[in-house]
Amino acid sequence: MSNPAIDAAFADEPAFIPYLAAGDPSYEASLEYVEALARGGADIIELGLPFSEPIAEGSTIQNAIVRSLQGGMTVGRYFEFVTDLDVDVPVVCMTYYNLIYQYGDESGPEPFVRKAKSVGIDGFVVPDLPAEEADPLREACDRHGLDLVFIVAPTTDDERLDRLVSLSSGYLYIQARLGVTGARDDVSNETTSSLDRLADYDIPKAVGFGIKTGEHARDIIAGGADGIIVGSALVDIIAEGTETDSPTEEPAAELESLCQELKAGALEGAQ
Amino acid sequence: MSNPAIDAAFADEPAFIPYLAAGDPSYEASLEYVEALARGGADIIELGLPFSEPIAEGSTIQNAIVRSLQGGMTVGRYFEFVTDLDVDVPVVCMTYYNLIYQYGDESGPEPFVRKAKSVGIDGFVVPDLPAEEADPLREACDRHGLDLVFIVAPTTDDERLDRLVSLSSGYLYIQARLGVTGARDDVSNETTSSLDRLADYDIPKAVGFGIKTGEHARDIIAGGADGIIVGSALVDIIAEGTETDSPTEEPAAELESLCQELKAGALEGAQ
Amino acid sequence: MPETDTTFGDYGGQYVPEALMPAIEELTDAYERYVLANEDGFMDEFRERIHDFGGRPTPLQRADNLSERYDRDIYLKREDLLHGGAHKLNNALGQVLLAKYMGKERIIAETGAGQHGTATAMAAAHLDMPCEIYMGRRDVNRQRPNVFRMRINGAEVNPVDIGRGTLKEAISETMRDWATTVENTHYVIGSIVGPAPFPAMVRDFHRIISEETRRQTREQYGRLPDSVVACAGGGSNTMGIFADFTSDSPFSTAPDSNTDADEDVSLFAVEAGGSSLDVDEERGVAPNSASLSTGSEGVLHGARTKLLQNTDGQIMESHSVSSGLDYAGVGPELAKLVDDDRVTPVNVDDDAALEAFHRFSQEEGIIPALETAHAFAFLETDADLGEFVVVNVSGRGDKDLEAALEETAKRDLPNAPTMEVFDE
Amino acid sequence: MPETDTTFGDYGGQYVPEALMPAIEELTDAYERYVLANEDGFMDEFRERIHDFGGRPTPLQRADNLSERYDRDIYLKREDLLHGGAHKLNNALGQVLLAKYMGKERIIAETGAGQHGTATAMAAAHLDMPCEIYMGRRDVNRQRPNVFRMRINGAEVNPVDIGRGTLKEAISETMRDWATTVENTHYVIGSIVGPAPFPAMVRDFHRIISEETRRQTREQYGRLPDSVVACAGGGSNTMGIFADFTSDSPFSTAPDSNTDADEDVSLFAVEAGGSSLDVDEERGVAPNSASLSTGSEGVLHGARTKLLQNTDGQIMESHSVSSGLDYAGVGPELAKLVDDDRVTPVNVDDDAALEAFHRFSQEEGIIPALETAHAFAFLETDADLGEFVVVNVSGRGDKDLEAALEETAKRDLPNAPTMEVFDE
Ligand SMILES: Cc1ncc(COP(=O)(O)O)c(C=O)c1O
Ligand SMILES: Cc1ncc(COP(=O)(O)O)c(C=O)c1O
Repeated sequence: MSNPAIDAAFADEPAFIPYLAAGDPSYEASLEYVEALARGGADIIELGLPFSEPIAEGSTIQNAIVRSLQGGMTVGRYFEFVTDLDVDVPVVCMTYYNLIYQYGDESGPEPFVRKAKSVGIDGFVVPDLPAEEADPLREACDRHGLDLVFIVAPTTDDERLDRLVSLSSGYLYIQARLGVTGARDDVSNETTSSLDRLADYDIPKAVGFGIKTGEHARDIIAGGADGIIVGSALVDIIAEGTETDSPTEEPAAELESLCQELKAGALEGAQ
Repeated sequence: MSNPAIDAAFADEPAFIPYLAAGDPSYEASLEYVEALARGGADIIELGLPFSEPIAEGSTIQNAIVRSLQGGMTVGRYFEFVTDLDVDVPVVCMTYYNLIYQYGDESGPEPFVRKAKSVGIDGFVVPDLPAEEADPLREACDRHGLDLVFIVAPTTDDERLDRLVSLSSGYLYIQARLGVTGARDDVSNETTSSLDRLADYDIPKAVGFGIKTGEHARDIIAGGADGIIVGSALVDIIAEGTETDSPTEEPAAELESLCQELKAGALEGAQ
Repeated sequence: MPETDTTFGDYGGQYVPEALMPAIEELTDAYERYVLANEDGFMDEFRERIHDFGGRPTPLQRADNLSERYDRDIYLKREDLLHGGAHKLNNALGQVLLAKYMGKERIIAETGAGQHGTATAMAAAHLDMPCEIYMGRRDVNRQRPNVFRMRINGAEVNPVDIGRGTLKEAISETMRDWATTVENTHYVIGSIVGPAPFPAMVRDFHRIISEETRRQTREQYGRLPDSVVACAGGGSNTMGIFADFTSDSPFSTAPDSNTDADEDVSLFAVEAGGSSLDVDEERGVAPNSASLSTGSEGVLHGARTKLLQNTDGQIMESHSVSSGLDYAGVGPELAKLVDDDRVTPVNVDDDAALEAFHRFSQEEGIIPALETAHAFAFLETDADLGEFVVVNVSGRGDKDLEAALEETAKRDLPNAPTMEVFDE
Repeated sequence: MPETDTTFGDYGGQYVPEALMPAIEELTDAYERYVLANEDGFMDEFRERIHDFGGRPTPLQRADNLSERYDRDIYLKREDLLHGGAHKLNNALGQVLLAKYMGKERIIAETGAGQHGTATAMAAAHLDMPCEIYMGRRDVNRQRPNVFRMRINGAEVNPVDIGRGTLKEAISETMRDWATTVENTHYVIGSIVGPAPFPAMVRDFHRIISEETRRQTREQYGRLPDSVVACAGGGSNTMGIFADFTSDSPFSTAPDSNTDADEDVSLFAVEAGGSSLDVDEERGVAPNSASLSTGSEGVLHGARTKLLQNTDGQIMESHSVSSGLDYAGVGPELAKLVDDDRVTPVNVDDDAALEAFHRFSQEEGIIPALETAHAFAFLETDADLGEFVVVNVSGRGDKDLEAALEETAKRDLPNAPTMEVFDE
């Protein structure tokens, strides 16, 4: 049982999945930036809800999270943000488990998922929630028809892989290399071997961690992936914008054009 | 068996025994200062040979010792100093045992005592040499006819007293109070009780530690002492001279006049 | 094969990235084999090394002057005498040795005040393992002597420039390193926190404190104590001395507990009350570190536990005059024991801790760590501690001299020593 | 009644002002009764307190990495784990307790680097005695952390402004205080120096090191060591570990020494070679503290011993990178044992000591005092130490971090750690 909007994103061609932290560096600017992703060809948007202890993120996204929190982002504002967002692609909420767990009066993830559903969120990626701890959230997602995407790491063995595939809905997030998020200059060999291992599983596979250029995108899709996830390379544009005090339009335009490049690379890889 | 010059100093009237560190602050000035003591009425002069670790001295005399050592005083220079000294009273060398022990090629105090004798020294006071360790020096002094003066402290009990009296020659140095050398504003009660204890011993008793004025001198002699020893009050005059850069004559004159006052006090006490 | 406590009631668990899960499974397996089942004589070697290298057993000492002051028998469990100056070595040595048994080639750890970092650096040098320590930039500058010690023992020190530059950031950063290097690297966590099996494993390395305390109280006093008092940051010295007095300890059902029921031993966990128990939700700051007393359930650094958070679930900045207590979370097992009413959480504020620091130093001739001073401050309580009290002296205060004097100078403490000896 | 060793061959004696002699007689009497004859159970109480408060026995630990380096079994006697961080407490606690038995009401002591001062302050606080410590002005400023420790433990610290403001001046000044206050005050001297009965008494309080070492070497290695290595300033840690291996020890004729002759145990006293063994007679400066190796017989601070002096007999300024070895004299008993060829005096220079400081820290995870580092530097020797060597780890290096790094920065040592972590 998975979310049809997300299924659709993988239906015909490879899915391009950009990530940004909501509210980075401000609510208003961030709205424009996220909308630029859609214009640039996003098939799904992973929209980060910032948590104060982002243990899976490299410094680029950590800094984005700091900027967003300092800009006043809260869980309540995040839901408003999604409501205000004028895009036509499915939105996956990427956050850490404590924020999901704390929301609302009842204990457990149910209230958060209910609320997410009501503002139009289609699924979740929760980097600090391994299969072992996922049952309550998985159940809440099932109740509301949202996807829960699990991450497969280079260290994941076959036994765990089976379990992750069976728990995951929407797509699998293939972590391209060990470590934390962050843009790199090459594509890891581990990616290819991960994709090979997964070839027989019937679920879309999106590769993330370190993708930066159209060329990367092309190679990864050519290697068998169904989608690419790009975060830090995009966040870099926003970070630069804040440093040079650029007006919002400039980074937005750059974001859009990098998205186009990535998307084009992905399409090329699929040929 | 004691030195006749020292015996003579106690013969008729109370003995006035001033102390200075030889070479303080310079060889030349010190010669004049010591000669001023004689002019002021000294009956015996206790002439300090500076040692680098003067554990029995208070800060006044410690500083004198530092000045003297910095002025180039050595054991060899000290003996020259005594030779050069133009005074007509017996000289007692006051120093610490290591300097006596190290002198000359043979081990032990013999060479030092022999040399002291040859330059005209009449006796010794060695504050870090208790009865327990005194035999070698006592014997050398006996061989050369020099006095060895022991210090009696307020803490000395009757048994030790007997022993000190039997070892001492020339006179006994009665330490007026516990502690180290240094001028004080009053005369200690302990002095009187020490003198009482000693009344029956047939050896001259000179009181030292803290005497500063003619009045002190008078009271002490009146209390039964045969002599007074004054150091820090005189050294203070030299110290002041070095601080105010006075020409040598000024402290010399002051020394002479303080000696006169002390001597007069002593004589008064004896009446 | 004995099994790991992965949860303590609702607390605990393994909230970590998938990339780390295989390492955590491997660690769990190694913990069960080597620590719980003493495979290859691991625990024998650990005990021998913590004895010869660490200086165990540490004494249980009667504090004569404090006993008189409080009119009770106050005994001190002297973890301050352990090599490195705190209980921390029990855990650091245990984990580095385990890493060696597991064939790991590199050690990483986080540190706040530098005590866990120095203990880990010492253990790594002793066992000839390369070692890197993450430490917030602010802590690097505040805790120079401990940085010196780590460097002198041959460890790399990596300053963390993110955020406020303190312990919380250092832990997150060490997890990031681990996520990258997990195949050849072991992460030596510094307290009974983090994902399973860490809380149980760290407790088991510190359990020796309580094992000795049981034996020593019987030998020296003829019975178990009425109460045991320990400060609690993450809670490792705390669980270390409490472990064998709790009902799921192997010892509480052992023959030696027939004579006196372990439940009669009151257990007090003394947290840092900081400057106040009130929180500033707006700024995300709690001016204390009293997560057991005032925190709420949540997920931090891999485990579900009690923590200081705002209503959204964002972690708050904590505060304490003692950097070793300055942490927004606490060990999940302690959280459970508090819910079960087995452990009583109490707290004392910065002022009381500083006053106790001076009192204990002057009366007993032992300068305690500022963390430990919290435990002594609690002795001023009205609570009934019984006639026989054991206080865990978790560490010595040499690391805290400058900080303690600086904090003292800001206050008007009745028993503060003057420092005019430096004036001239 | 056993009698005091007042002399050791030609060395020793009581070269002090008459005012002090009665106190010295009283002390001698107390030493013979309480220490030698255990009157009123004094030694039992001492042993109990040095165990519970001090942390004895200290471990004998095999140094795995050094053993490999030197291809011998190197064992460490871990006095660094004693409360306060050095062997010093054995003596300080013994003397303060003795003062209490003697009915004294006040404790004074000198200190150089501050180790003896802190040990005395701790012992005095523990036994509830007022305490004043004399310390040269220069040392006060160089050794701030130890001044803090003394003040925090409630001791007064009296800076000595005379002369160069170091240990020599502090000892002289403490003797002056004692000469004034001798009736109610005990002077806790800091090494096996001074007038009798101090050298014998201080040795007897430290003798426990050698007693434990004999037992531990037999238990852990099956026999006595081939050599024992200790640094020597005044020589208290040195005689502490040598005592029961010398022929006038009660143990060298005890049944347990039948199996292996004590004379087969080589004893090495490692002095500070400073920057050079040459002296500058003119300026009265010896750039070392190697009084056993290069000194001559003389009288200093109450005893006849080997010392650094010029031909007149004026005491020279000594020098060492480690302030605890920086003293112009040495214990008279050691001087005698050197003349008897029972103890071999050796020395290592500042550079070698610093290199050993880093080597030992990196290889064994124990940061030694700079004094102790001299003993480790000597292990690089060509001399035949045999296959089983015990090194006395007289103290830990926490007190020396700043000094060691400062001195390291002046040199080009092959194994110095960098400190660029502070750079940004
Ligand atoms: C001496 C001491 N005590 C206590 C603590 C607090 O840690 P825990 O609560 O894990 O024992 C620390 C931490 O640095 C410490 O150094
Ligand atoms: C650690 C340590 N070792 C050795 C010494 C030297 O003293 P002794 O030669 O009396 O053992 C000192 C003196 O301060 C010291 O602190």
